[in-house]
Amino acid sequence: MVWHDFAAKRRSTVRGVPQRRRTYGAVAVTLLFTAPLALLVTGSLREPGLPPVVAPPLLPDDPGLTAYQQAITHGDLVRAAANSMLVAAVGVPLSLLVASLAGFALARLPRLVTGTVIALSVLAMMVPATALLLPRFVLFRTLHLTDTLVPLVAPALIATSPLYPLIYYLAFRAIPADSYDLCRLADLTPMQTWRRMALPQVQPVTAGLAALTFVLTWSNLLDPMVYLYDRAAFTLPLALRALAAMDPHNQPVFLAGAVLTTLPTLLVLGIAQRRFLHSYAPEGAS
Amino acid sequence: MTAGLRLRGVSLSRGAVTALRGIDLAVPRGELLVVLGPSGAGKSSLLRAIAGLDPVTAGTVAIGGRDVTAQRPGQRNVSMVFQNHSLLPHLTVADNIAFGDRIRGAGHRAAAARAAQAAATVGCQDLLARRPHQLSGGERQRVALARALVREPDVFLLDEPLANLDAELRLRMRTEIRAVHDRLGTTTVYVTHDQSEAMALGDRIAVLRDGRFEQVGTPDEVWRQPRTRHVAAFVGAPGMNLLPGDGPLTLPGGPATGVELGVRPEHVTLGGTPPDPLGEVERVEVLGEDALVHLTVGGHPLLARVPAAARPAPGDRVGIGVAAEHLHVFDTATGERVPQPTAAGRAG
Amino acid sequence: MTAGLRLRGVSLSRGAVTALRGIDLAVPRGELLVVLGPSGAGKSSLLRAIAGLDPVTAGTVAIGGRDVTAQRPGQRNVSMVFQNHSLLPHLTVADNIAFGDRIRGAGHRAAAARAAQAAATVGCQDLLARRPHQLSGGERQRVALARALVREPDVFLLDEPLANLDAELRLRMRTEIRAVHDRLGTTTVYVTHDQSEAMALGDRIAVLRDGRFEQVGTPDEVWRQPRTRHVAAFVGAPGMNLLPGDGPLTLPGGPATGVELGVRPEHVTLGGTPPDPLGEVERVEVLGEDALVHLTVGGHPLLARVPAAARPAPGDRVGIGVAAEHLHVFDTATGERVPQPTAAGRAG
Amino acid sequence: MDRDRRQLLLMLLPYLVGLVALVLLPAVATMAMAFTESDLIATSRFVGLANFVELTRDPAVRAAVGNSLSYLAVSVPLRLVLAVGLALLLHRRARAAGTARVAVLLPGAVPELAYGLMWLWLLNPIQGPVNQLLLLGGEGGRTMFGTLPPQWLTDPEDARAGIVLMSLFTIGETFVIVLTARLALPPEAYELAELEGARAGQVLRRVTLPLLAPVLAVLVLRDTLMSLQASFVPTLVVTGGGPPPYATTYLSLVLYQDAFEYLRYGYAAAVAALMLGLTAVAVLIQWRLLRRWASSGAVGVEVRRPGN
Amino acid sequence: GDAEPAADTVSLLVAGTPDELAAYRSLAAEYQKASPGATVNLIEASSAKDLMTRVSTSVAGNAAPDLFLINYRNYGQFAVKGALAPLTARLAASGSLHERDFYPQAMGAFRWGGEQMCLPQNISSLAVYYNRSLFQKYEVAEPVAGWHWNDLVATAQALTRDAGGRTVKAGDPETAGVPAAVHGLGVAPELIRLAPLIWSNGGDIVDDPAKPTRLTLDTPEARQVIQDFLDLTKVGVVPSDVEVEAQDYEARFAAGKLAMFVSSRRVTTAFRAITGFEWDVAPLPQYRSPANILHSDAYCMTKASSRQDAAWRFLEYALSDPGAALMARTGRTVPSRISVATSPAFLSPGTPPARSQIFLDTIPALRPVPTISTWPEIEDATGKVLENAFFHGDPLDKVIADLDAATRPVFARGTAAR
Ligand SMILES: Nc1ncnc2c1ncn2[C@@H]1O[C@H](COP(=O)(O)OP(=O)(O)OP(=O)(O)O)[C@@H](O)[C@H]1O
Ligand SMILES: Nc1ncnc2c1ncn2[C@@H]1O[C@H](COP(=O)(O)OP(=O)(O)OP(=O)(O)O)[C@@H](O)[C@H]1O
Ligand SMILES: [Mg+2]
Ligand SMILES: [Mg+2]
Repeated sequence: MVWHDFAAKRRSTVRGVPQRRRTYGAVAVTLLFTAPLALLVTGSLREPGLPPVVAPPLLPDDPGLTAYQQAITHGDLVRAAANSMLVAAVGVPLSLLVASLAGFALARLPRLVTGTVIALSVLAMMVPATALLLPRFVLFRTLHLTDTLVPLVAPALIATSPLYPLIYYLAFRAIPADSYDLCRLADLTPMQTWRRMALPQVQPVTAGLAALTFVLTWSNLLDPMVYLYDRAAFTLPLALRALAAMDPHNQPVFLAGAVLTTLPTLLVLGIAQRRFLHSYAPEGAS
Repeated sequence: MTAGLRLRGVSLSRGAVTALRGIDLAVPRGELLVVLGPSGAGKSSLLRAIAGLDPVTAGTVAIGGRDVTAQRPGQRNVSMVFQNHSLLPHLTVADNIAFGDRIRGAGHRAAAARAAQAAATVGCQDLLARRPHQLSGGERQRVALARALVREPDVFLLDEPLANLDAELRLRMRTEIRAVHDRLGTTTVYVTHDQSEAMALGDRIAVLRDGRFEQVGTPDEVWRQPRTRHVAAFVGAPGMNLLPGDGPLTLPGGPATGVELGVRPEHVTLGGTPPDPLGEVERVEVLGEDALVHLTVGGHPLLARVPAAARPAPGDRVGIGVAAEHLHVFDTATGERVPQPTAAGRAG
Repeated sequence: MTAGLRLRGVSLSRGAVTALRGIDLAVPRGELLVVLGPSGAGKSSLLRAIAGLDPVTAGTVAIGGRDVTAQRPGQRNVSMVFQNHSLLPHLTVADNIAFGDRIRGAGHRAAAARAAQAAATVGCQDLLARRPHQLSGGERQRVALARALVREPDVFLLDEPLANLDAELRLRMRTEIRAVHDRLGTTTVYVTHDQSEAMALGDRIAVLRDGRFEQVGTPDEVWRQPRTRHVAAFVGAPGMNLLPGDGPLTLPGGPATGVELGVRPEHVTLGGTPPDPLGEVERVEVLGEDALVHLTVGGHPLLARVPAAARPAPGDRVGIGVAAEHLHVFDTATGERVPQPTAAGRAG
Repeated sequence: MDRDRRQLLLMLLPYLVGLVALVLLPAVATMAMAFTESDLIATSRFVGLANFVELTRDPAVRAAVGNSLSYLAVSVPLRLVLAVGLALLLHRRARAAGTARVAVLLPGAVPELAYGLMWLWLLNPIQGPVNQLLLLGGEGGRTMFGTLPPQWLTDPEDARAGIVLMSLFTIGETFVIVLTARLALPPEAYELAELEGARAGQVLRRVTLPLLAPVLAVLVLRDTLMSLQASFVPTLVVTGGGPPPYATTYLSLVLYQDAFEYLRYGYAAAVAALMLGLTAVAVLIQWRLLRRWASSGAVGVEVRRPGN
Repeated sequence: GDAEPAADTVSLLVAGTPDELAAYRSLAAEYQKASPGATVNLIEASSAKDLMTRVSTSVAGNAAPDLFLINYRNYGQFAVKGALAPLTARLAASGSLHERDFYPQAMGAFRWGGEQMCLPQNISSLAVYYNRSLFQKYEVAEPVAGWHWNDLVATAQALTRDAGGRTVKAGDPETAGVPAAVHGLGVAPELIRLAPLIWSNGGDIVDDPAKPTRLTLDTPEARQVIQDFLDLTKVGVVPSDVEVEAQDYEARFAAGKLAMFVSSRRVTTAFRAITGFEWDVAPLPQYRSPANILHSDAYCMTKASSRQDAAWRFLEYALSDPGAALMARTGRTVPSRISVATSPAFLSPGTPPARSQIFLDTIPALRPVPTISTWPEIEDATGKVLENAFFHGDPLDKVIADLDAATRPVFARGTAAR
């Protein structure tokens, strides 16, 4: 059961009961969260051009990959994927860098500074994204940056979400004070302390936030919608949106595009989750 | 390169708690000063103040004649072993030991070699690839010690570096620390609870209590001439017996009021005859060759350390003898030592 | 309610490291067993295996005749002080001590009262409102001890509970632990590095080395009749001198090969005359009343513990005397004790 | 100290620049527009508080405020409980746990439009799998509880419940953050509790939750802030704000329609200001509650601060 | 990019499905082939809403495209703010484009303050799509031009059948008993579906089409139409709200479960994929006189454009015979250019619907909705009230009062047209 949380780790491998219960739970969770998504996959396997259905059958009568071919050609998904990858490749590391640097600074600066920045971050989280579109557009337009990928990478400057510096802040704050003292004695600069001591100790946080940042960056629709005019610069969500406008008979094509768009995320999440558990505490090691 | 250490009027408060109250201390260069004191006396705080980890609320700290009060810990060139032997959890033992070296730009090879050597010194050569959570308590402490020892700082600050080690290893490590100290001539402040460590290792001993020094002197001085009753009671394992001046034991001149008489358990002889007072044996602990005899004399508890072979049995009534030259006299009101003419004779 | 403890063939491995190798142990109910052993010997692992915190890889653990090997720690009704004196960081001292009581459903009031009382026992009554990070090392350890002592478990498991305390406090706490133990009659396993603590406190002493018991016996047995050279060298502060059977010291029957001779520093007398071998004094450490003399005899190091008043000076050459009844003989190959007829006479 | 302080501020700088340039200044610009009549095309006109006055009369806004607040009250606690539960279930290495962790994150990774479409299918009142499931074991078109199956898209209550249901599947972010926070908790604390024989529920209440409290507080705060916006895509794609007139019209939808469909940017800015105000109030209330909870000793929010 | 493009470069913002966008792309390519040196920068929005977002932000951000394509119901907001460049003079001076080339009904919709603001690209209207196979199966007469609303209702009743093929009264499955397998009619309860019927009955939907201030649905003519419309549910020929949510009209029709469906030309492309049955279009039924509602998109030129000449040259091509024919072949729209509308490019013999001609026949009866800047809001607001009334059977007076209350402030806020 969900709350089954006593430190049963190593013993559990001996007796196996809690571990097995956890496995049952995990399987149930997997089913619960992926079963609905299976509809998307089965929907994408239908032949495009057939009359739309109320809900795709779990097994299409005549599964095929035609929809995938059409999605790639109609939606220009290859080029869009390249753009998306470029944005993610620059944006995600940059975002993590900004978040962890800021979080570290917050954990080490005097209370007053920290409090102010946190308050500003909370305020920033309150502002509806739609309310920012236009002023930001004017800003980027003034800087002659529309129709480039720069505005899409720009959210990395606010760490993609102001929540993430706060999470880093809490993580860095939880590192024992002795670790910081050790670094101070060794005359490490804050930058060195961050890189050599603090960052390695919060690796699960970095892995988790990397996954989240990637998902947010990869699926960012609002920004490209406003800043990108040139089809050559379209990212995947934008290309996908074009497929979505097709008539209902071509739904499989859109679904195929959606599935293709999701696949890289799946890969990244898979890799990241392996890092979640990699903590240096005895708990994580077992 | 080493340098002396000088504290002037150092106070340290954390919120409502005052850990140090106007500490004055001069440690000449190359000296190994042992700090003794009860739990919570401020020993760790003293080291942290010297290292600059906690800012002092008053006073100045000087290392090698240079006022470092305003300097960062890293600029003070001190090396420290923390009481809870902190290690960086994400680094292996080897990397933990080499951490400082690598920061100071040493090559990977050189640092690793030095780390391996330091690990060997503390007997951890087989653990280099482990991470801290895979070590036993004593192993962790030794790694922390090795990490401090690879450096050649101006001042070593060691906070109970051997507390979690067995007697054998402690002896070896103690010798090792002394050797490193002698070789580098580094000024060292060493906190310990172990009396024999303090006696064996310290050039001088400082007894801290409640944020103040009660006595700073050579081991011999502290042992033989404790400046206050606290020092007397505290130094020694167990410490001095303290009895009222008009109690079962008296000075040669007869009962005295307003003073306390101190006598080390080692100096209490049993089996004397009247006029020696009689004591009742409550409990006997055999500690190898010696035995610790818990007695009550005239309603006061008294400890005696006697050869195990000559120990009485619980319930025995034995005569208590103390040579007058082994009697220490303290003012009850101030707790200060009252100097005595070195008189011969027996107390009774 | 208390219960005995029985371990049968208990092994414990962590990956490639084997911490316990087939431990057999019976602790009768109400006994206080002290576990001694070098750093990394597996002492903490032993306690963790008994508590059920680490699963044993082989063997069974029984408490009060009930096999608990498959039980969760919480079901075993043991109380433990961890070596690193863990406390819950989010709770105050009072809440930390009362934690177990509250878990077991005690009322807020009752738990708080008991916590306050336990805190007073360890001298932490003024710290009740603090959080763990606001405590000194010794204070933390005392709180951890108080936390363990409020319970009335079947078994107490104490892992170096006094390591960070000063001699005075340690003595007091030691007495306190003994008193609690005697009052509740709780079976207790007590890990310590302090020889005198082990001697004074233990009903029996178990010497652990490399995951195996070398000897389990009364303090006196372990002191006087060490079963192996390791025990001999380990028990005592410092432990026994060990010299080859054909070295400077010999048995009354003359030099013997294949054996080692052991003699405690306390039994080495200095200033003998030929045929006693001559030793050179390397270094002298004064420890209060006694002095530890480091000698070299025929190329072998030798330690002697002599009254400080009668100590030689470094560089002196002195005759070394050992009474034959104080000589211990060990087989070099197996390390086992070789029983000796109780012969009188002097070794030379 | 000075060098360190300077460097720390430097490390903070990129984020601060981003915060100010990309969020705070644009937000101020938008807020300023709330006092104008502006459609983005012609020059705007200052109208004072007219937009705000109109807000109070706009039936869509009135309905949306109610909807948004009830969504907040229901969805925030449910999401948090679910995310924490899943994180605690899946934080330890176990067979299939890794897959499950990815599975929890996956709904957040599916493109929103596809996700919306999927829910349209799922919630289909007649052939939808959800209702099909509910009808299992029931008779005569009734569920196993004897009730009629929910009319997800045509009944106002059911539609709102549907929106909440959808929100429960996108808890990936909260889940991951709780998961990583749980991993960082000291194992010794659990050994202590285990030795005392604490039951699972007690461990949760007395160890896990208090230790997670700071992270949970931040997450509650964030979820509150986001909940007024998070309901956007589902409403736009799945319910379109209906059933009519305003059953699932949330403030975020009103804002979007006013700004980008009706081109009433000034009015939309006033809606944004209203959202800001509402969240500020919600945050304040929560802060109070958290503070009271913390000071009553239920949680230790105070975590050790590394000395400096 | 901020590099100044060549003078002969124009940017065109369009929205549409991928196949529509593909058509625009080939239009651009053809134009570039036809006039060497010219380039068209196609900015593609994926939906009409997306396009609105882009037009408004780009105009506000001073980055407006030279040309964009917009529905006449939305263009008023841009016209009233003076964001558009009038085309009257250019049209008059043009050698290749003439006002007479286009249906006047479409041209009129884009006239603002006496100026021709945009040039229509298409002209669509409402029609009744019907499942010809069903009509034949149940031997129901196919609709003819000039049929009355009551004919429509009767036809729908005849076609509402259960699974066994018996005629039934559709309704809530709870009360009706046997659920209908086929519904006779599908029509969305929207103002723009009601409007042509009201016009046909001699009424109007607003007080003054040139300067509307309120809805006039309380006239007897309008009341009758609305009552008839709302009665559809009671008569039992339309799917219930639950059924519509489960499967919308379009999918229902495509699945053969809807006999008739009122819609514009837009659905044609999708319906061409139907293979299971035959279908066709019929004219919208009428009350007293023929009437229909205009659906039209037009190319508009932005006032901010610095390349208006080049933009005009492109327009001349796009609306020429070859250009318009290219777009007509997607099947999605009815061309605004008369010559193309009457050509096989649009009428496409051999592909359904066979009676495409009805879209042309109804053109003389076309009327636009009033042009007011807040029209989209009015449509949304009335849609909500009508949907509720349609499915839940509110009394007529309440419906009319609700509609009026919901729209008055919106009218008041709007800037009226011409
Ligand atoms: N988590 C672990 N992983 C691998 N090896 C471990 C781990 N913990 C302890 N060990 C090893 O197991 C052995 C026994 O450890 P244990 O902690 O029981 O020693 P100990 O007798 O308590 O020593 P000390 O007196 O130093 O605390 C040691 O060699 C140690 O290095
Ligand atoms: N962070 C803190 N906040 C408040 N008080 C503290 C803090 N750290 C230590 N103290 C208090 O300061 C006093 C001195 O602490 P310090 O750690 O220097 O003692 P110590 O002599 O090292 O004791 P021990 O031998 O137990 O380690 C103690 O009374 C302790 O309770
Ligand atoms: Mg300390
Ligand atoms: Mg240990």
